[in-house]
Amino acid sequence: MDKTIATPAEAVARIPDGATVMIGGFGGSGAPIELIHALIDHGARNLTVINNNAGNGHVGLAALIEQGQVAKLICSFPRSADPKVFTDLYLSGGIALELVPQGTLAERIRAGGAGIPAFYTPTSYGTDLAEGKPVAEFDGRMYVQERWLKADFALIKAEEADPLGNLTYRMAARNFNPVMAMAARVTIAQVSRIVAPGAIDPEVVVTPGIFVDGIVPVENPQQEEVLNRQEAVYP
Amino acid sequence: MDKTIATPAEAVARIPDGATVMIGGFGGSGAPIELIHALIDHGARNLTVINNNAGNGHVGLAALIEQGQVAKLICSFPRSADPKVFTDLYLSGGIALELVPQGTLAERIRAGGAGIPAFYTPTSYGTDLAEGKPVAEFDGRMYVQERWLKADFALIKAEEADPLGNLTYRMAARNFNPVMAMAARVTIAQVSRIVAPGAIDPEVVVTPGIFVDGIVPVENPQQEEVLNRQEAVYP
Amino acid sequence: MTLGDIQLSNAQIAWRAAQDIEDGAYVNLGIGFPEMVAKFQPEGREAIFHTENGVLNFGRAPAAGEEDWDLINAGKKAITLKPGAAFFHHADSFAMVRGGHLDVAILGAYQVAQTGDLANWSTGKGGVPAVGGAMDLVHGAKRVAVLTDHTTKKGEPKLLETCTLPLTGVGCVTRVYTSLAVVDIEGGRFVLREKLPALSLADLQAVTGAELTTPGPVADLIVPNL
Amino acid sequence: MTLGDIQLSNAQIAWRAAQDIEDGAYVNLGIGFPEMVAKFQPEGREAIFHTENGVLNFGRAPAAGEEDWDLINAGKKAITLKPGAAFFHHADSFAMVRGGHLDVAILGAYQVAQTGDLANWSTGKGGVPAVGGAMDLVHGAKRVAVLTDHTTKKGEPKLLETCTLPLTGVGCVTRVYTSLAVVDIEGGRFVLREKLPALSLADLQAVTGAELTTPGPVADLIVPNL
Repeated sequence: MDKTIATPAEAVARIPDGATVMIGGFGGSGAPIELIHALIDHGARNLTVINNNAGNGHVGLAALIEQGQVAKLICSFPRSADPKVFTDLYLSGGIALELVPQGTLAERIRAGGAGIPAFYTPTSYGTDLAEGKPVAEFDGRMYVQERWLKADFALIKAEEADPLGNLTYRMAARNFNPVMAMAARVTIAQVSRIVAPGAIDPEVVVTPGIFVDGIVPVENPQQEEVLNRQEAVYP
Repeated sequence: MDKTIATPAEAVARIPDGATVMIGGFGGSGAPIELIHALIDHGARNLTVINNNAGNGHVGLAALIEQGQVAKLICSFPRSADPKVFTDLYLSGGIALELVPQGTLAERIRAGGAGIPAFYTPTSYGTDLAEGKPVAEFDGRMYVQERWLKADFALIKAEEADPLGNLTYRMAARNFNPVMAMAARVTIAQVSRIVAPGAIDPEVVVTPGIFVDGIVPVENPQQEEVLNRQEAVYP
Repeated sequence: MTLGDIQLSNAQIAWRAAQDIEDGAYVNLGIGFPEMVAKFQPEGREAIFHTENGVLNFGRAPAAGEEDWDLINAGKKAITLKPGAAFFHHADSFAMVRGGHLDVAILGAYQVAQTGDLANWSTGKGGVPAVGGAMDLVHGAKRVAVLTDHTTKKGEPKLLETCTLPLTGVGCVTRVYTSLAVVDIEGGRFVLREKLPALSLADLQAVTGAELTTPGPVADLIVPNL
Repeated sequence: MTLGDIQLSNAQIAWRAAQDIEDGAYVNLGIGFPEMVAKFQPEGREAIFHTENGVLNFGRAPAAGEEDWDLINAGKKAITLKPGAAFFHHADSFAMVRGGHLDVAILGAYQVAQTGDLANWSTGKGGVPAVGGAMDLVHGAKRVAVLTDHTTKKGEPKLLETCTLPLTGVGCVTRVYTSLAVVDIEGGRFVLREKLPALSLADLQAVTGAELTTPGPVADLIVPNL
């Protein structure tokens, strides 16, 4: 079994217009820049994107939004050092936003991956973000019912992979990547290194290969924060 | 910060009669034999125990049951090569049993640790084990509502710990131990080795120390399967 | 001719089921007789086996005396690892199951109904009930198959219009490999796909508790001597 | 005398909050001004800091030029690790938060009500809404404290009978550290614990939007020059 895909372009080629796409990362750490840029080149439009943020500067997710490819964003925090791309488009009505508390976002994604269609959380009870959602009392406390989130594709960034798709991550770049890997029909990971089966200790695998459909080698991946400090623009 | 406790006896000394105690392990792998035997010596009674099984032979959980210390067992599979202790007591009405599908058991424990009071699962829908539980339809499919499980104490087995309580496990002995660590008010781990802070790579920590209250060094831990092949009996 | 003379052994039923598992499939095999399926993977195909207690990509049993009892499967039998294995905790393991990440789950059965209902966890006779992961597995895999003798030891049918024993899951089974036939479940009916050549359709129907439909061709069920 | 002359700086408010954090406590500090609390841990006490994006036991910011941008906190600032750190994914991170495993969460505020309601995520004025982890944090920690100026820049009270801005959480705050006072929330009332010695109770009440009760002694709020 070898899940290797030669290039980011090939990896994203089957993402159709209208797809729901989870994109890993928190701020710049863990954002799969090369896969996002390949998706820009590929040109799929009318996407629903799930990410914690709304991009920063003019690379990565911000660039994807800037190209007009994203119809709706599901995220917790669409602010950043330079959120101009999203802000302008949102205020002009050019993009829809579903705002979700960060822990609820992570848990909804995990629920999607774990076959849990709904769960209850204390988060957002009594606030505007709970409007229209069922509530229930358990042990004298009120909770909000939240639904799972799934996607057609997940584009994630990992550090090391074996051909079976077992993954490790790098520091805080782990963030949403492992739960998104679970929640998409097709999960594609860009990885810094592909090693032989057995070269990753089974004890330290973070994402078992069963959650991963394709791995794309990207040897020296770009980092969003670094690109933005260089004022990079894509394309 | 040093969460080390010198002996198993000291670690279980504060478990009172009537406590709910999660005990890690699946069959013999991952069962914290020394902590269970210390609990037998300690003598707390009328316990509710949460474990996947009901013990095997006359050591570990089976011995705890044999001593009459367990009033109720919550588990998925109270059968084993030698389940005589539990079987006799159950058939004579000496112990209560709450039977839970294995994946639901794991998820209820994880929910207890994650602050999720209830969730929906397809598991057990339309079966006797769903009797009396709320059901709901999501996207045209029926699901059963399950509640979280929490405990006063979790007794778990890990491999390596640092003084902050960060843990790694050994092969399939991981099983229920990490989720139980999350779901108890007080989590005590017996560990084969305690190493200096920083000696466990932050990337390979399975249970972060925030979930662990005490670590007890047990250098060459007994293994339930091995004990049973030796026909060991405790005390 | 009695059924006992011609019906397949457990190993042969497992062999037949193994032929349908694609290369690279993620598979969970139920405790006991379904575990044999792993031995019969066709040359050139390699499935990846999952066990509920937190191991992916395990291999054969170790030689006697070389067991490490911290490395076991859900049946508490010692296993070994293949290169590219992974360990994970029980909640992650059942996220794989319940989340639909397995391609195939293969389970034993007391009874299967033409609606796809499965009964395989309780004989309903009292004693100590035990369910394990069966109720999770039937709602997890993309394809849930059953391996079973076609009838009970007393000759009573196990393929029925409605299960009479406590259910494991509702409408979950899609294919049944029996000691006499291969039967799909489609639209609430048993659809016969293969039967032992020595057996007429009428003979087979006589030991089946619900109608066997034949909307398509029925192939011969041919397995090697094992 | 105006409030501007005597009120505490952000650093001083953070210093005061830091004095209440026990040795070994697990603490989450909100983005921005609450992050300063970490700098003021009293000698001999060491808290363990959690950040939502999956790091436990991080330390100070690295020197300029030595940042690794894969190692950041929830405010997207570069951090370093202390010995005994751990990485984990976002769902595990918020299991820590929502599951009640944090001892203290310290957040900023637009408004706090005497009922413990907090408003800190939206000014309700349109623009781009953003919530982050605040709504999770207020329901997670055993103790939820707020750091804030006592009044807005325009001099309007931030401690109120009822919040007028969109809520972050209901009945969640238990202590408020302001630029003028330390106030607990108990039984739906503000209980004054400490105030700047230069300020009379009447002065303080005049800039507070709900009754400050004094069922116990009121200590002087004394902090170092920072």
